[in-house]
Amino acid sequence: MSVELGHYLMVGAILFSIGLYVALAKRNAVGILMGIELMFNAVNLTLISFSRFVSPPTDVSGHVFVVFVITVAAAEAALALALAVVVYRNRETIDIDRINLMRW
Amino acid sequence: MIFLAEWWDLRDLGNPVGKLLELLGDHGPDWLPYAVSAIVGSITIVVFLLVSLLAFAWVERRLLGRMQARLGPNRVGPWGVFQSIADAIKFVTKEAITSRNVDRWMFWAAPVLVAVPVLVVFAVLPFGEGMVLADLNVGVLFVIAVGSVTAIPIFMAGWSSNNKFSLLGAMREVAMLISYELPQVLALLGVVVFAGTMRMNGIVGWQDEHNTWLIFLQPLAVLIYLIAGTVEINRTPTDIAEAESEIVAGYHTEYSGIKFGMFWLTEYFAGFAIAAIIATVYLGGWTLWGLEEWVPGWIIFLAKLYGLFWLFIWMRGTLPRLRIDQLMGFAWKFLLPLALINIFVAGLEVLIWRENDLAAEAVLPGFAIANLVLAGVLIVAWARFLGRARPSWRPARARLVKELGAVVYGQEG
Amino acid sequence: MDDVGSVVAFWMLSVMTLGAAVMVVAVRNLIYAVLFLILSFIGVAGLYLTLSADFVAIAQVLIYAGAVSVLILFAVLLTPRAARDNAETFLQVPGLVLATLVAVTIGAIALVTDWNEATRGAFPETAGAIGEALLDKYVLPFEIASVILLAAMIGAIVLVRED
Amino acid sequence: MTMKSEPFVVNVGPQHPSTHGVFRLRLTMDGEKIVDAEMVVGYLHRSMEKLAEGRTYTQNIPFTDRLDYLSAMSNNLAYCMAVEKLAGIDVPERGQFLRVIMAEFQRIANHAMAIASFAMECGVWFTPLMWMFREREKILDLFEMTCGARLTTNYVRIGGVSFDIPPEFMPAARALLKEMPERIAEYEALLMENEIILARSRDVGVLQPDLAIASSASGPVLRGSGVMWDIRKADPYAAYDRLEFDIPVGTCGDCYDRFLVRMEELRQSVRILEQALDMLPDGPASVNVPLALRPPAGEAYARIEAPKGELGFYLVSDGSPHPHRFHIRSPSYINLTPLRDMVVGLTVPDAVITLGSIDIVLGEVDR
Repeated sequence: MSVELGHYLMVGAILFSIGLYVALAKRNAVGILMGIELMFNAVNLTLISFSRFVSPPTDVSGHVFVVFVITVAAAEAALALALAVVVYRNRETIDIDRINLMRW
Repeated sequence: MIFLAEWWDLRDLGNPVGKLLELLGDHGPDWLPYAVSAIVGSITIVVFLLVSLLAFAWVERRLLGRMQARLGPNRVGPWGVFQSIADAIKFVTKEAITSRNVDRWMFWAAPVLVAVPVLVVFAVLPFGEGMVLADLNVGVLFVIAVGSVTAIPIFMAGWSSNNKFSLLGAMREVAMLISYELPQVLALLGVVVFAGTMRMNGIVGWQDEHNTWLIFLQPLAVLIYLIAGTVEINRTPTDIAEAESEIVAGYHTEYSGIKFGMFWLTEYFAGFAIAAIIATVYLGGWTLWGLEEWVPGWIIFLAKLYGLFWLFIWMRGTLPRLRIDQLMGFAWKFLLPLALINIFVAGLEVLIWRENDLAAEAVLPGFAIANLVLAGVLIVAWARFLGRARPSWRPARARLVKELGAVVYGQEG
Repeated sequence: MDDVGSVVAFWMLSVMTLGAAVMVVAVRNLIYAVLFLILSFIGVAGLYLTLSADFVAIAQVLIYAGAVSVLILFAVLLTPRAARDNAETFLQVPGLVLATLVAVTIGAIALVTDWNEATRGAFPETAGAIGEALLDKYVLPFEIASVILLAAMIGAIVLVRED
Repeated sequence: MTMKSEPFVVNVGPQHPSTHGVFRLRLTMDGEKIVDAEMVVGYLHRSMEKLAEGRTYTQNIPFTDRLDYLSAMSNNLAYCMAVEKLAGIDVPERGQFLRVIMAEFQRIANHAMAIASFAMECGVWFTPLMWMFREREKILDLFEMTCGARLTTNYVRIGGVSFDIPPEFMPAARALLKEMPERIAEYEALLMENEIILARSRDVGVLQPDLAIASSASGPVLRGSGVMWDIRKADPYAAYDRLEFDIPVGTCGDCYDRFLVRMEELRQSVRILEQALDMLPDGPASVNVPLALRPPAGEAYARIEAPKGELGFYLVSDGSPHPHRFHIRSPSYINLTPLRDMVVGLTVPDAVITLGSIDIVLGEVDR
């Protein structure tokens, strides 16, 4: 038995869909952010496995791309969590169900 | 090397293990040597840590006793050397209380998990030439990454205890770890810039090759790393996460028995880890300007490690504790700018060196002197800039008066 | 990749990653969810290692497990009166259906497509190569990323600052 | 954008490492800032004032040992002075000097403890405490060789002192005084220029002089705020009017100033002791006083500058062998009054330091 590209892609696909479900269905804003992070990870895993199995050996573009994704994800996480805290301060909740006003 | 490299030559402990692996590789399946080397290496590291712990739990108390004009433990065995064993027995036999409203799973998992990252750090540290469990080519980054994960078990301990003081302590610890990670990374980056590699053995080899230690080339970085490391291991000048005068015992307030013992032990292990990293990265690891040909490298390394740990004990015996906001401010306002300047200067120097193809013997002493001077000037100047100088109007001692009734208060006094 | 070690490592890490991700969905306590998320991140880092992407794996541990997760924990603790029960909204069923469809689609594409795999070994060392690529070929995105980080930092500070 | 955060209550004590006993400080916090502080005392209440009304004047002296158990000599002295004032007893000159000697040694011992525990609140890991205990031990040895007890001395008696000093007292005391300046210099080197202590205690827990006077604070807390006041000079008792010494005062009224004042008082105490040992006259150390002393009906208040501040005893006699009313004006308790104003706006670590710089002993607060 050996491990091939397909295995990694399947893991990535499942991880992505779990993240998608979390992002779509969770009520807590922080929970949604967690789903987005899971999706980022799935994408990164896919990129790295392509880089390992498909691209020519000297090319690290996949890795570089992942580094960029991680960077942007960190920035996004900081901003999103700051937003969550601000929303909480104004509304005393971060339940998506109850953040339904267009203005406050 | 004049090593005979016979399997019984203990100057390199890798020799007997190598012989064992050779035998296994000849006669067993091909994965067996990997598994055996991993297990043997891990057990060696854990045994080394436990022995060091037992020794230093006693040494620290004796040394602190000397610093504090008292004797220290002296009842169990000659000079009290078996005190740590008695303590260990006490930790194991005491009741490990679990309060009713704690979060059971996390409360039990935290003391176990907290030791893991610290143990893993030792996997990439070379105890001697070739005596390294996993010579990762991103060793420096690995050390930092693993160090940053320690925040999680500590948070788990504080949160699951269901105690205000525990939670406060845990939040302080996490905030501290995050803040001090930055100066720590930047301090180590200076080394990477000079050595051109993140492999621990490579850094040691670079220092050996150029007959210098990076402490001379990066004095400011050593200081920054030492301070950041002290914060990470949570010892006295920076032990605000368990400041007993404020928040009782911080994140391990609710722990007792062997569960508390795990936190206590991890603190020591983390101290050894920071000392070992400094010894490897800044003090030439297992090399000592040729002495390693005669003395086993691992003894040199351990001597440096224990010497640095002694420094932590000394600090503990001397310094008071900072307030949390002062400590955070120190990281962001003081260490971070200095670390940035340091890394800039290091980059500039390496650029000059490489671009002009200068001989190492010619430039490195110059760099060393320049960096030392720069470090001194920067520290003083930046402290002045931040206004840390004493207000000139304020007397350094209490004023002495003879008459009564009046009030001396305020600036002009 | 057919030596025993890689295969065992892959399966263990996959199960750990996906199991932890499922637990993120399943557990009722938000703090537990964050901790399982961290476990999942670490599993992904392990998978990177099996793909001989050591630099990225370490960066994953450093940034995701060490920094982003701590940010999430802080966010959870800074919103003390919000629900901590990790419950779902009314979109639970549609979300489940959509997620399943996406999984099936991507999985099918992944398996059906001929990816034109090159027969090649592992990278000898990625850190140096990534460094050179970042400062040479990808220097413009690198600079932009730094600007994004700066903007995010300033934005977060401005948002949360009390005045 | 407004910050909506709910205040929460942190209980420092009754069982807490930094409360010096059983004392409870209810801090209402808004985030890190203290918005209100409530002091809850009484966990150590022993009903001393009531108990004293059922005992004779002499029997009450051991009670005073248990007030501020770190400076028993001073407490004995203040109580005996009140009784002597009530009964009109004159103490011989040698007794007066012995009282001064013991009181000043007690001040050094108490301030050593106060400075050390203040440093402990700042987070020093026992080193100053152990160093200062070294000298405190020697002082307690002196007490032991004089009266047999180390902490609860019961030494000062109505009409004088219980025993004259033994012959080995003088050389030991002189040897101690000889090394004290060097030791004090050591403490100063360890603590006074320490950057962290400066950062922690300067401009923290500021007590304005007018508030200090209004809340009738006394001792180093008052002098730290820059008020020149010392009962040893203002209302000299025992032999203080014949001794020369200075009063240290602070400039800003913060924790660091109180620490500096105590540090300097160590030096001044050494100075007083050297003079007192030189001037110690011969003669009887005490006059005979009947055990069941019956002072004439009336009232008396006597006060001394105890190490912690003004310690006063107010006695009312109805002519019987028992005091009709026995009231203690204890410095620790009254110095606690401005604590709320000092800690509001600070953080918990600062509050702990402020409490440490006031130097309370709960035996005296609760009585």
